Amino acid sequence: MIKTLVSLDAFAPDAELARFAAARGENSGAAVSFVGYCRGTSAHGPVTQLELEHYPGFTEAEIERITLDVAGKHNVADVLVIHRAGAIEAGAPIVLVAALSSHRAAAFAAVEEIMDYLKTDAPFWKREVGPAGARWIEPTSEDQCRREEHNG
Amino acid sequence: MIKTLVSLDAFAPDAELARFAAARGENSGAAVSFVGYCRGTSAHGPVTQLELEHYPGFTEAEIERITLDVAGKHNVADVLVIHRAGAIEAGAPIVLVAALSSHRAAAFAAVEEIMDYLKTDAPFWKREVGPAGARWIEPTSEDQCRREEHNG
Amino acid sequence: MTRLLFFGRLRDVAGCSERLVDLPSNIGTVAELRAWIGEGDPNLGAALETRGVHVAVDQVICNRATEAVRGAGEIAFMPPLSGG
Amino acid sequence: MTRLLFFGRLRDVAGCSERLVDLPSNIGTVAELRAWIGEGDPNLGAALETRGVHVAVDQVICNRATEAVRGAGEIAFMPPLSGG
Repeated sequence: MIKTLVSLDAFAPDAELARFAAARGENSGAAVSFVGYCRGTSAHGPVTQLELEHYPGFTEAEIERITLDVAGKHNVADVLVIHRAGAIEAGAPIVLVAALSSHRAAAFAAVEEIMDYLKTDAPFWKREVGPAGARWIEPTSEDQCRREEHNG
Repeated sequence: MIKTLVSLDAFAPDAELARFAAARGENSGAAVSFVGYCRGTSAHGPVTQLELEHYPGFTEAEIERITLDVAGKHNVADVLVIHRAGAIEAGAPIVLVAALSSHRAAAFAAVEEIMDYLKTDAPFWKREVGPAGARWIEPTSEDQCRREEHNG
Repeated sequence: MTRLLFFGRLRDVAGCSERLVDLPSNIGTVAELRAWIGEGDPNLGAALETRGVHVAVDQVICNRATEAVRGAGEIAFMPPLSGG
Repeated sequence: MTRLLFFGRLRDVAGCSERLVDLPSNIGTVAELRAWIGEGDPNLGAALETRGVHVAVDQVICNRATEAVRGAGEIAFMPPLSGG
Protein backbone atom coordinates (compact mmCIF):
# COMPACT_ATOMS: atom_id res chain seq x y z
CA MET A 1 0.00 0.00 0.00
CA ILE A 2 1.27 3.45 -0.93
CA LYS A 3 0.26 6.09 1.59
CA THR A 4 1.38 9.71 1.45
CA LEU A 5 0.30 12.47 3.78
CA VAL A 6 1.10 16.13 4.42
CA SER A 7 0.26 16.83 8.03
CA LEU A 8 -0.21 20.21 9.68
CA ASP A 9 -0.12 18.45 13.04
CA ALA A 10 2.80 16.85 14.82
CA PHE A 11 3.10 13.10 14.29
CA ALA A 12 4.83 10.27 16.15
CA PRO A 13 7.19 8.44 13.77
CA ASP A 14 7.53 5.44 16.10
CA ALA A 15 3.80 4.81 16.27
CA GLU A 16 3.32 5.37 12.53
CA LEU A 17 6.21 3.05 11.73
CA ALA A 18 4.94 0.35 14.09
CA ARG A 19 1.51 0.48 12.45
CA PHE A 20 3.05 0.40 8.96
CA ALA A 21 5.33 -2.56 9.72
CA ALA A 22 2.54 -4.47 11.48
CA ALA A 23 0.61 -4.61 8.20
CA ARG A 24 3.50 -6.21 6.29
CA GLY A 25 2.99 -9.26 4.13
CA GLU A 26 4.79 -12.45 5.10
CA ASN A 27 7.37 -12.01 2.35
CA SER A 28 8.22 -8.42 3.21
CA GLY A 29 11.45 -9.30 4.91
CA ALA A 30 12.98 -5.82 4.78
CA ALA A 31 11.74 -2.59 6.36
CA VAL A 32 13.73 0.61 5.81
CA SER A 33 12.80 3.89 7.41
CA PHE A 34 14.06 7.43 7.48
CA VAL A 35 13.02 10.06 10.00
CA GLY A 36 14.16 13.66 9.61
CA TYR A 37 14.02 15.95 12.62
CA CYS A 38 14.08 19.73 12.78
CA ARG A 39 17.63 20.64 13.73
CA GLY A 40 18.39 23.18 16.42
CA THR A 41 21.00 24.97 14.34
CA SER A 42 21.51 25.72 10.68
CA ALA A 43 24.19 27.38 8.56
CA HIS A 44 22.65 30.66 9.73
CA GLY A 45 22.71 30.03 13.48
CA PRO A 46 20.30 28.72 16.10
CA VAL A 47 16.86 27.65 14.92
CA THR A 48 13.92 27.61 17.28
CA GLN A 49 11.29 26.79 14.71
CA LEU A 50 10.89 25.93 11.07
CA GLU A 51 7.90 27.08 9.08
CA LEU A 52 7.08 24.90 6.11
CA GLU A 53 4.52 26.32 3.78
CA HIS A 54 2.90 24.00 1.27
CA TYR A 55 0.38 24.37 -1.52
CA PRO A 56 -2.62 22.32 -0.37
CA GLY A 57 -3.69 19.87 -3.03
CA PHE A 58 -0.71 20.52 -5.29
CA THR A 59 1.97 19.49 -2.77
CA GLU A 60 0.10 16.31 -1.84
CA ALA A 61 -0.40 15.39 -5.50
CA GLU A 62 3.29 15.92 -6.34
CA ILE A 63 4.47 13.85 -3.39
CA GLU A 64 2.05 11.06 -4.27
CA ARG A 65 3.11 11.12 -7.92
CA ILE A 66 6.83 10.85 -7.11
CA THR A 67 6.21 8.17 -4.48
CA LEU A 68 4.23 6.03 -6.92
CA ASP A 69 6.96 6.49 -9.55
CA VAL A 70 9.75 5.45 -7.20
CA ALA A 71 7.79 2.54 -5.72
CA GLY A 72 7.00 1.27 -9.21
CA LYS A 73 10.58 1.65 -10.39
CA HIS A 74 11.93 -0.44 -7.50
CA ASN A 75 8.95 -2.79 -7.31
CA VAL A 76 8.30 -1.89 -3.68
CA ALA A 77 4.67 -2.56 -2.75
CA ASP A 78 4.46 -0.69 0.54
CA VAL A 79 5.61 2.87 1.08
CA LEU A 80 4.62 5.36 3.74
CA VAL A 81 5.44 9.07 3.46
CA ILE A 82 4.41 11.57 6.13
CA HIS A 83 5.62 15.15 5.79
CA ARG A 84 4.93 17.94 8.22
CA ALA A 85 3.87 21.38 7.12
CA GLY A 86 3.23 24.44 9.27
CA ALA A 87 5.27 25.49 12.29
CA ILE A 88 7.71 22.84 13.50
CA GLU A 89 9.65 23.15 16.74
CA ALA A 90 13.37 22.33 16.84
CA GLY A 91 13.72 18.64 17.66
CA ALA A 92 10.32 17.63 16.25
CA PRO A 93 9.97 15.15 13.37
CA ILE A 94 9.56 16.71 9.93
CA VAL A 95 9.42 13.70 7.71
CA LEU A 96 9.02 9.93 7.82
CA VAL A 97 9.60 7.73 4.78
CA ALA A 98 9.35 3.95 5.11
CA ALA A 99 9.33 1.07 2.65
CA LEU A 100 8.64 -2.65 2.98
CA SER A 101 10.06 -5.04 0.45
CA SER A 102 11.21 -8.58 0.00
CA HIS A 103 14.70 -7.27 -0.85
CA ARG A 104 16.55 -4.76 1.22
CA ALA A 105 18.35 -3.08 -1.69
CA ALA A 106 15.01 -2.06 -3.24
CA ALA A 107 13.69 -0.75 0.07
CA PHE A 108 16.85 1.31 0.68
CA ALA A 109 16.82 2.69 -2.86
CA ALA A 110 13.16 3.67 -2.66
CA VAL A 111 13.51 5.49 0.67
CA GLU A 112 16.68 7.27 -0.42
CA GLU A 113 15.19 8.44 -3.73
CA ILE A 114 12.00 9.69 -2.12
CA MET A 115 14.09 11.56 0.45
CA ASP A 116 16.28 13.11 -2.25
CA TYR A 117 13.13 14.36 -3.91
CA LEU A 118 11.51 15.62 -0.71
CA LYS A 119 14.64 17.45 0.45
CA THR A 120 15.14 19.40 -2.75
CA ASP A 121 12.23 19.31 -5.16
CA ALA A 122 9.03 18.92 -3.14
CA PRO A 123 6.71 21.95 -3.18
CA PHE A 124 7.54 23.41 0.21
CA TRP A 125 8.74 26.87 1.13
CA LYS A 126 10.84 26.90 4.22
CA ARG A 127 11.37 29.67 6.74
CA GLU A 128 13.82 29.38 9.59
CA VAL A 129 12.95 31.21 12.77
CA GLY A 130 15.68 31.94 15.28
CA PRO A 131 16.56 34.51 17.93
CA ALA A 132 17.70 36.86 15.14
CA GLY A 133 14.39 36.68 13.28
CA ALA A 134 13.01 34.71 10.36
CA ARG A 135 14.41 34.03 6.91
CA TRP A 136 13.15 32.19 3.86
CA ILE A 137 15.43 29.38 2.78
CA GLU A 138 15.77 29.08 -0.95
CA PRO A 139 17.83 26.54 -2.83
CA THR A 140 21.47 27.41 -3.36
CA SER A 141 22.56 28.05 -6.93
CA GLU A 142 24.24 24.65 -6.75
CA ASP A 143 20.88 22.98 -5.97
CA GLN A 144 19.39 24.98 -8.78
CA CYS A 145 21.94 23.78 -11.33
CA ARG A 146 21.56 20.19 -10.25
CA ARG A 147 17.80 20.46 -10.56
CA GLU A 148 17.97 22.00 -14.02
CA GLU A 149 20.26 19.19 -15.13
CA HIS A 150 17.74 16.62 -13.90
CA ASN A 151 14.92 18.32 -15.75
CA GLY A 152 16.97 19.10 -18.84
CA MET B 1 26.79 5.87 21.25
CA ILE B 2 27.59 2.59 19.53
CA LYS B 3 25.57 -0.30 20.90
CA THR B 4 25.65 -3.82 19.50
CA LEU B 5 23.83 -6.81 20.88
CA VAL B 6 23.26 -10.46 19.97
CA SER B 7 20.01 -11.49 21.59
CA LEU B 8 18.73 -15.01 22.18
CA ASP B 9 15.35 -13.52 23.04
CA ALA B 10 12.81 -11.89 20.76
CA PHE B 11 13.02 -8.10 20.65
CA ALA B 12 10.62 -5.32 19.67
CA PRO B 13 12.23 -3.17 16.95
CA ASP B 14 9.70 -0.35 17.41
CA ALA B 15 10.41 0.03 21.09
CA GLU B 16 14.18 -0.26 20.61
CA LEU B 17 14.10 2.30 17.82
CA ALA B 18 11.96 4.71 19.83
CA ARG B 19 14.40 4.48 22.75
CA PHE B 20 17.40 4.95 20.43
CA ALA B 21 15.91 7.98 18.65
CA ALA B 22 14.77 9.56 21.92
CA ALA B 23 18.41 9.86 23.01
CA ARG B 24 19.45 11.78 19.86
CA GLY B 25 21.48 14.96 20.09
CA GLU B 26 19.90 18.17 18.84
CA ASN B 27 21.94 18.11 15.64
CA SER B 28 21.13 14.54 14.75
CA GLY B 29 18.63 15.45 12.10
CA ALA B 30 18.61 12.10 10.32
CA ALA B 31 17.58 8.67 11.64
CA VAL B 32 17.83 5.66 9.33
CA SER B 33 16.71 2.21 10.36
CA PHE B 34 16.55 -1.23 8.87
CA VAL B 35 14.54 -4.12 10.27
CA GLY B 36 14.85 -7.58 8.78
CA TYR B 37 12.12 -10.12 9.46
CA CYS B 38 12.20 -13.89 9.14
CA ARG B 39 10.44 -14.65 5.88
CA GLY B 40 7.83 -17.35 5.59
CA THR B 41 9.31 -18.80 2.41
CA SER B 42 12.78 -19.22 0.98
CA ALA B 43 14.26 -20.52 -2.25
CA HIS B 44 13.72 -23.97 -0.75
CA GLY B 45 10.03 -23.66 0.13
CA PRO B 46 8.00 -22.72 3.22
CA VAL B 47 9.94 -21.76 6.34
CA THR B 48 8.38 -22.10 9.76
CA GLN B 49 11.44 -21.23 11.75
CA LEU B 50 15.01 -20.12 11.31
CA GLU B 51 17.75 -21.29 13.64
CA LEU B 52 20.69 -18.96 13.88
CA GLU B 53 23.67 -20.35 15.67
CA HIS B 54 26.35 -17.94 16.84
CA TYR B 55 29.71 -18.23 18.57
CA PRO B 56 29.18 -16.48 21.90
CA GLY B 57 31.89 -13.90 22.48
CA PHE B 58 33.37 -14.17 19.00
CA THR B 59 30.19 -13.18 17.12
CA GLU B 60 29.56 -10.21 19.40
CA ALA B 61 33.17 -9.04 19.07
CA GLU B 62 33.10 -9.27 15.26
CA ILE B 63 29.82 -7.34 15.01
CA GLU B 64 31.09 -4.68 17.35
CA ARG B 65 34.37 -4.36 15.45
CA ILE B 66 32.64 -3.92 12.07
CA THR B 67 30.09 -1.51 13.51
CA LEU B 68 32.81 0.69 15.02
CA ASP B 69 34.70 0.62 11.70
CA VAL B 70 31.68 1.64 9.65
CA ALA B 71 30.57 4.30 12.14
CA GLY B 72 34.05 5.80 12.15
CA LYS B 73 34.34 5.74 8.37
CA HIS B 74 31.08 7.67 7.94
CA ASN B 75 31.48 9.79 11.05
CA VAL B 76 28.19 8.57 12.49
CA ALA B 77 28.14 8.92 16.27
CA ASP B 78 25.11 6.80 17.13
CA VAL B 79 24.55 3.29 15.86
CA LEU B 80 22.37 0.53 17.26
CA VAL B 81 22.66 -3.09 16.11
CA ILE B 82 20.49 -5.85 17.54
CA HIS B 83 20.75 -9.31 15.99
CA ARG B 84 18.74 -12.33 17.04
CA ALA B 85 20.28 -15.73 17.52
CA GLY B 86 18.55 -18.98 18.40
CA ALA B 87 15.17 -20.15 17.08
CA ILE B 88 13.27 -17.42 15.22
CA GLU B 89 9.66 -17.89 14.11
CA ALA B 90 8.60 -16.84 10.61
CA GLY B 91 7.48 -13.23 10.76
CA ALA B 92 9.63 -12.32 13.77
CA PRO B 93 12.34 -9.64 13.62
CA ILE B 94 15.87 -10.95 13.07
CA VAL B 95 17.88 -7.76 12.90
CA LEU B 96 17.63 -4.06 13.63
CA VAL B 97 20.27 -1.59 12.50
CA ALA B 98 19.79 2.11 13.13
CA ALA B 99 21.99 5.19 12.78
CA LEU B 100 21.61 8.81 13.82
CA SER B 101 23.56 11.48 12.03
CA SER B 102 23.48 15.12 11.09
CA HIS B 103 23.54 14.10 7.42
CA ARG B 104 21.23 11.55 5.92
CA ALA B 105 23.71 10.23 3.35
CA ALA B 106 26.09 9.13 6.12
CA ALA B 107 23.29 7.48 8.09
CA PHE B 108 22.05 5.58 5.02
CA ALA B 109 25.57 4.49 4.08
CA ALA B 110 26.34 3.26 7.60
CA VAL B 111 23.15 1.21 7.91
CA GLU B 112 23.54 -0.29 4.44
CA GLU B 113 27.17 -1.26 4.99
CA ILE B 114 26.48 -2.83 8.36
CA MET B 115 23.58 -4.77 6.83
CA ASP B 116 25.76 -5.95 3.92
CA TYR B 117 28.21 -7.27 6.47
CA LEU B 118 25.60 -8.88 8.70
CA LYS B 119 23.82 -10.58 5.81
CA THR B 120 26.90 -12.23 4.39
CA ASP B 121 29.95 -12.15 6.63
CA ALA B 122 28.77 -12.13 10.23
CA PRO B 123 29.58 -15.28 12.24
CA PHE B 124 26.19 -16.97 12.14
CA TRP B 125 25.22 -20.41 10.93
CA LYS B 126 21.72 -20.56 9.65
CA ARG B 127 19.33 -23.48 9.50
CA GLU B 128 15.94 -23.27 7.86
CA VAL B 129 13.20 -25.39 9.32
CA GLY B 130 10.13 -26.15 7.21
CA PRO B 131 7.51 -28.84 6.80
CA ALA B 132 10.08 -30.88 4.83
CA GLY B 133 12.68 -30.80 7.60
CA ALA B 134 15.72 -28.68 8.42
CA ARG B 135 18.67 -27.66 6.29
CA TRP B 136 21.82 -25.66 6.91
CA ILE B 137 22.13 -22.62 4.66
CA GLU B 138 25.62 -22.03 3.45
CA PRO B 139 26.79 -19.21 1.20
CA THR B 140 26.45 -19.79 -2.52
CA SER B 141 29.68 -20.09 -4.46
CA GLU B 142 28.87 -16.61 -5.79
CA ASP B 143 28.86 -15.20 -2.22
CA GLN B 144 32.06 -17.09 -1.61
CA CYS B 145 33.81 -15.52 -4.61
CA ARG B 146 32.64 -12.04 -3.68
CA ARG B 147 33.90 -12.54 -0.15
CA GLU B 148 37.29 -13.77 -1.27
CA GLU B 149 37.63 -10.75 -3.55
CA HIS B 150 36.91 -8.47 -0.58
CA ASN B 151 39.49 -10.16 1.55
CA GLY B 152 42.00 -10.52 -1.26
CA MET C 1 -13.35 35.08 -10.26
CA THR C 2 -9.76 33.82 -10.13
CA ARG C 3 -7.74 33.09 -7.00
CA LEU C 4 -4.13 34.27 -7.17
CA LEU C 5 -1.91 32.42 -4.68
CA PHE C 6 1.48 33.59 -3.45
CA PHE C 7 3.91 31.29 -1.67
CA GLY C 8 7.09 31.72 0.33
CA ARG C 9 8.72 35.13 0.04
CA LEU C 10 6.23 36.11 -2.67
CA ARG C 11 3.56 36.00 0.01
CA ASP C 12 5.56 38.52 2.03
CA VAL C 13 5.92 40.77 -1.01
CA ALA C 14 2.22 40.47 -1.89
CA GLY C 15 1.27 41.08 1.74
CA CYS C 16 -1.18 38.20 1.57
CA SER C 17 -1.25 34.57 0.56
CA GLU C 18 -4.26 34.92 -1.70
CA ARG C 19 -6.09 37.51 -3.80
CA LEU C 20 -9.46 37.05 -5.42
CA VAL C 21 -9.53 38.96 -8.72
CA ASP C 22 -11.68 39.44 -11.78
CA LEU C 23 -9.23 39.03 -14.65
CA PRO C 24 -9.80 41.66 -17.37
CA SER C 25 -10.75 40.04 -20.68
CA ASN C 26 -7.51 41.20 -22.33
CA ILE C 27 -5.34 39.12 -19.92
CA GLY C 28 -4.78 35.86 -21.78
CA THR C 29 -1.28 34.62 -20.88
CA VAL C 30 1.01 34.21 -17.89
CA ALA C 31 3.12 37.15 -19.16
CA GLU C 32 0.09 39.41 -19.45
CA LEU C 33 -1.08 38.42 -15.98
CA ARG C 34 2.32 39.27 -14.47
CA ALA C 35 2.34 42.64 -16.23
CA TRP C 36 -1.19 43.39 -15.02
CA ILE C 37 -0.26 42.53 -11.42
CA GLY C 38 2.86 44.72 -11.79
CA GLU C 39 0.77 47.72 -12.83
CA GLY C 40 -1.06 47.67 -9.52
CA ASP C 41 1.94 46.54 -7.45
CA PRO C 42 5.37 47.14 -9.07
CA ASN C 43 7.30 45.41 -6.25
CA LEU C 44 5.22 42.30 -6.59
CA GLY C 45 5.40 42.48 -10.39
CA ALA C 46 9.21 42.54 -10.18
CA ALA C 47 9.26 39.67 -7.68
CA LEU C 48 7.11 37.54 -9.99
CA GLU C 49 9.63 38.07 -12.80
CA THR C 50 12.49 36.69 -10.69
CA ARG C 51 14.35 33.69 -12.08
CA GLY C 52 13.06 30.45 -10.64
CA VAL C 53 9.52 31.61 -9.93
CA HIS C 54 7.10 29.00 -11.25
CA VAL C 55 3.48 29.48 -12.15
CA ALA C 56 0.81 26.82 -11.73
CA VAL C 57 -2.54 27.27 -13.44
CA ASP C 58 -5.23 25.19 -11.78
CA GLN C 59 -2.42 23.20 -10.08
CA VAL C 60 -0.58 22.46 -13.33
CA ILE C 61 2.91 23.96 -13.71
CA CYS C 62 3.09 26.35 -16.70
CA ASN C 63 6.67 27.03 -17.59
CA ARG C 64 6.15 29.26 -20.62
CA ALA C 65 5.15 32.89 -20.31
CA THR C 66 2.83 32.41 -23.28
CA GLU C 67 0.69 29.77 -21.58
CA ALA C 68 -2.97 30.60 -21.23
CA VAL C 69 -4.54 31.74 -17.96
CA ARG C 70 -7.95 32.66 -19.31
CA GLY C 71 -10.74 30.87 -17.48
CA ALA C 72 -8.42 29.62 -14.72
CA GLY C 73 -9.90 29.24 -11.26
CA GLU C 74 -6.57 29.30 -9.40
CA ILE C 75 -3.17 30.66 -10.40
CA ALA C 76 -0.24 30.08 -8.06
CA PHE C 77 3.11 31.91 -8.01
CA MET C 78 5.81 29.80 -6.45
CA PRO C 79 9.38 30.84 -5.61
CA PRO C 80 12.08 28.19 -6.04
CA LEU C 81 11.02 25.15 -4.04
CA SER C 82 13.07 24.77 -0.90
CA GLY C 83 12.19 21.16 -0.27
CA GLY C 84 11.19 19.80 3.10
CA MET D 1 42.31 -29.07 28.76
CA THR D 2 41.18 -27.61 25.47
CA ARG D 3 37.59 -27.01 24.35
CA LEU D 4 36.93 -27.93 20.74
CA LEU D 5 33.86 -26.14 19.35
CA PHE D 6 31.90 -27.22 16.28
CA PHE D 7 29.42 -24.90 14.55
CA GLY D 8 26.71 -25.28 11.92
CA ARG D 9 26.80 -28.54 10.00
CA LEU D 10 30.11 -29.45 11.67
CA ARG D 11 28.18 -29.72 14.91
CA ASP D 12 25.89 -32.28 13.25
CA VAL D 13 28.90 -34.26 11.99
CA ALA D 14 30.66 -34.13 15.35
CA GLY D 15 27.42 -35.07 17.10
CA CYS D 16 28.02 -32.35 19.69
CA SER D 17 28.77 -28.67 19.83
CA GLU D 18 31.74 -29.05 22.14
CA ARG D 19 34.39 -31.56 23.16
CA LEU D 20 36.76 -31.19 26.06
CA VAL D 21 40.09 -32.81 25.15
CA ASP D 22 43.63 -33.20 26.43
CA LEU D 23 45.78 -32.37 23.40
CA PRO D 24 48.71 -34.78 23.06
CA SER D 25 52.03 -32.96 23.28
CA ASN D 26 52.89 -33.77 19.65
CA ILE D 27 49.89 -31.76 18.35
CA GLY D 28 51.32 -28.34 17.61
CA THR D 29 49.47 -26.95 14.58
CA VAL D 30 45.99 -26.66 13.12
CA ALA D 31 46.87 -29.33 10.52
CA GLU D 32 48.09 -31.75 13.20
CA LEU D 33 44.96 -31.14 15.26
CA ARG D 34 42.71 -31.88 12.28
CA ALA D 35 44.61 -35.08 11.55
CA TRP D 36 44.39 -36.16 15.18
CA ILE D 37 40.61 -35.53 15.25
CA GLY D 38 40.32 -37.48 11.96
CA GLU D 39 42.07 -40.51 13.48
CA GLY D 40 39.31 -40.86 16.04
CA ASP D 41 36.46 -39.73 13.75
CA PRO D 42 37.22 -39.96 10.01
CA ASN D 43 33.90 -38.34 8.98
CA LEU D 44 34.55 -35.36 11.17
CA GLY D 45 38.18 -35.20 10.05
CA ALA D 46 37.05 -35.05 6.40
CA ALA D 47 34.41 -32.39 7.21
CA LEU D 48 37.04 -30.22 8.90
CA GLU D 49 39.16 -30.37 5.74
CA THR D 50 36.32 -28.99 3.60
CA ARG D 51 37.02 -25.78 1.71
CA GLY D 52 35.74 -22.74 3.59
CA VAL D 53 36.01 -24.18 7.09
CA HIS D 54 37.72 -21.64 9.31
CA VAL D 55 39.52 -22.26 12.55
CA ALA D 56 39.62 -19.82 15.44
CA VAL D 57 42.14 -20.35 18.22
CA ASP D 58 41.05 -18.59 21.39
CA GLN D 59 38.61 -16.58 19.28
CA VAL D 60 41.23 -15.44 16.75
CA ILE D 61 40.81 -16.67 13.18
CA CYS D 62 43.81 -18.77 12.05
CA ASN D 63 43.83 -19.15 8.31
CA ARG D 64 47.01 -21.16 7.89
CA ALA D 65 47.21 -24.86 8.63
CA THR D 66 50.62 -24.28 10.18
CA GLU D 67 49.36 -21.95 12.89
CA ALA D 68 49.99 -23.04 16.45
CA VAL D 69 47.33 -24.53 18.66
CA ARG D 70 49.54 -25.56 21.55
CA GLY D 71 48.32 -24.09 24.82
CA ALA D 72 45.00 -22.94 23.38
CA GLY D 73 42.01 -22.95 25.69
CA GLU D 74 39.39 -22.94 22.94
CA ILE D 75 39.57 -24.00 19.31
CA ALA D 76 36.53 -23.45 17.09
CA PHE D 77 35.79 -25.05 13.73
CA MET D 78 33.45 -22.89 11.67
CA PRO D 79 31.83 -23.80 8.34
CA PRO D 80 31.40 -20.96 5.83
CA LEU D 81 29.54 -18.13 7.58
CA SER D 82 25.98 -17.88 6.38
CA GLY D 83 25.35 -14.41 7.72
CA GLY D 84 22.25 -13.38 9.58
